[in-house]
Amino acid sequence: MIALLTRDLRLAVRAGGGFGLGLAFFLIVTVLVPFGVGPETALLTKIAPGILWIGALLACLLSLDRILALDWEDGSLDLLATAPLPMEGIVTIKALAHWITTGLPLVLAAPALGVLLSLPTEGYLWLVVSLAVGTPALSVIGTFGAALTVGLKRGGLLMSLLVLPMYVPTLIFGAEVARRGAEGLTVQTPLLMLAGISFGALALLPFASAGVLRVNLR
Amino acid sequence: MELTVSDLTVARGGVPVLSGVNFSLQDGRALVLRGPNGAGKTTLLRTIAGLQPPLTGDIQGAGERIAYAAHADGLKAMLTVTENLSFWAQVFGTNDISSAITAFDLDKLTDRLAGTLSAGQKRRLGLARLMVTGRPVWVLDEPTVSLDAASVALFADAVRGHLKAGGAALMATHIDLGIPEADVFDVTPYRAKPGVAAQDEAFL
Amino acid sequence: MSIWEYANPVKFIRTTDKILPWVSIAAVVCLVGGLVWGFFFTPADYRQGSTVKIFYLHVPSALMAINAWMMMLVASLIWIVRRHHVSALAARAAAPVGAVMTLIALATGALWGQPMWGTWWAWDPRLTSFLILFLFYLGYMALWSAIENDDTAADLTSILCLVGSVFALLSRYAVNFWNQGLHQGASMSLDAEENVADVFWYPALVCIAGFVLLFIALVFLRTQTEIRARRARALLARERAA
Amino acid sequence: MMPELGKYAGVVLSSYAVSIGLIAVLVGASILRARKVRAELERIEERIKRGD
Repeated sequence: MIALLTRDLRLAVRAGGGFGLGLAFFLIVTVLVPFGVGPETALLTKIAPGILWIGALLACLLSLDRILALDWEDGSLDLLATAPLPMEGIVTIKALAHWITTGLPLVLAAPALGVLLSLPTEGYLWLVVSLAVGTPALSVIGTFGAALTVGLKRGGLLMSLLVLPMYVPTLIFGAEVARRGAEGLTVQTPLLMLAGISFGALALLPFASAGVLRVNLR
Repeated sequence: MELTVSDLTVARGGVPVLSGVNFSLQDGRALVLRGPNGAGKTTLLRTIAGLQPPLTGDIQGAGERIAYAAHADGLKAMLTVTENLSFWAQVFGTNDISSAITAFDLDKLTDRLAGTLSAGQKRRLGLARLMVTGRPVWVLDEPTVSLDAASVALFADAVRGHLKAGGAALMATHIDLGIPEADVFDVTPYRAKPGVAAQDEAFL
Repeated sequence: MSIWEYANPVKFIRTTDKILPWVSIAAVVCLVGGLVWGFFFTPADYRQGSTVKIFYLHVPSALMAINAWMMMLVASLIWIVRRHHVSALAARAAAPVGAVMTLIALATGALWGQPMWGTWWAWDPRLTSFLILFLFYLGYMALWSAIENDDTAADLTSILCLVGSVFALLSRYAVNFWNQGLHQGASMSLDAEENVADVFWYPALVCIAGFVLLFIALVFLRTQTEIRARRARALLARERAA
Repeated sequence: MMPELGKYAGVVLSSYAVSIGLIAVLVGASILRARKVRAELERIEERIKRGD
């Protein structure tokens, strides 16, 4: 398991793509927003938490199809399926590797981008916390989508269609935590819900992902 | 232990391709599957490796004893030869990769990225992976594709060493491997009557 | 004689062939009757004016949008557990019907919202959940049509339906939390008098019956079509193989 | 015959038009496809029967 994780991380570092692409995309989305809505600080302050969450979500979505497709193409997935690792473990590790290469950099970069959008000072802590708690759910749900579409040519668009509606609850609670944090309100309820979604997805979805992956391999 | 396949029917996309297949493979023996293209050798091997369920029949002594090698080597272009091999060694819970490197004459290539290897070298690396799995039954699909004569000889030596150590090998191939002691199993007589997918039968 | 016999494709077609005309007639009678009654012979509400007539379309379609997904969920479970092909095909057949029902509920909701809330679209939790439900329908149908092997498609879509149900439910709670909304409470509570006067209620019941019957008729018809299409493919495959 | 719809006539009528239109499209598409598939299947069955 650890071997698989280190391999995936090493590949992400060497092949570029992994760490860089999602972050660059996040940056571009954040930079484009003021051009779209105008440079008024008050407006940007108000929408900053939501924009940062949507940017993180899209950056996450961008790299989902690489989670399993590369291993599918070069035959590693077949070989892994015959290895003494449970399929549930494989998909969990794959999601974890995706989170470390995509979600974690987003969490760390978010404060810097918050500056660009004039996020109020109180907002930074809860923005980072909400992303740290919520992005694992995005990776796990995305792995399920990737497993569903792994054998398909041009599965990327279909995967977005399948995954995006499932991202709605995470986005709502995540952005709500960030927004309430920025406005100095109490964040307890949405934060608990967000954590619940992350833990629930982490506990249950690997079984579904492993199931569909087995179907797709056969 | 032996690998026993009894009354096996295997299907590709739900359509039976081979049916009533029976054979057993003792430890220390090698079995070469023969048959024309599209006969279902790959499907049979995938079924024995546990990647797809058989339509009917029974496979004994497979499961955790199988090391499977397919057409695709599952190599990562951006990892070195050593890294590729030690990854699989770790996955299968073994440590020693040096004997595999020596056996397939990869010593000079250990620090090269797999992506820069030639097709034959990649194939050798893919086969070296079998040795680090530590599994007794090798299930190989066209193992000698893109290997030159010298490399085929290396491969035959590796298989012979594996058999001597008590392992077994099941291979689908068209060419002569230079392993005269291997038994030959021709799948042609077992080809299933051309039919429809099992999943379609309910609709006929 | 068990209920599972109807999971045999031939038996299913034979049985539904007998039922289908009656269900269709009943659906047409109920729909036309209910809608005509509601449209022409009910008074305008003292508060909502004549917009109350949208009720006869909005509520039944919204109900069926959810019930269709429920039916797909049950059919998917049956496929996963008992692997009856008819069940998987029925789920596939129901999806477009459910999607259209969702679309009707959304459209009538928006049209109703215009005079009531002063805007075509409000991010009201109920409307929003239906929009999300619509996306789930789209994804489900897209996955079905993207996969060539019928059994693989049935397996993957049924798991998607299961997982999607959980997330659809989660979304429902999430949007409720996110925006308290303008929508009136459930107009369908058990003692209907509380919400809707009898004079509006009786034609609405007929309309609901009509939508249910329409759904059943369409699912029967579309499942038959899916079965026939599968049979045609199977026959062609046999011919090619021979 | 037409009931008094008052100032909401537009939205009420368009609700009915949109809903009935959508249902008609759905029913029409279902019936058309049912006919097409049924005819196709009968053609194939006929051909196979003659082939035997």
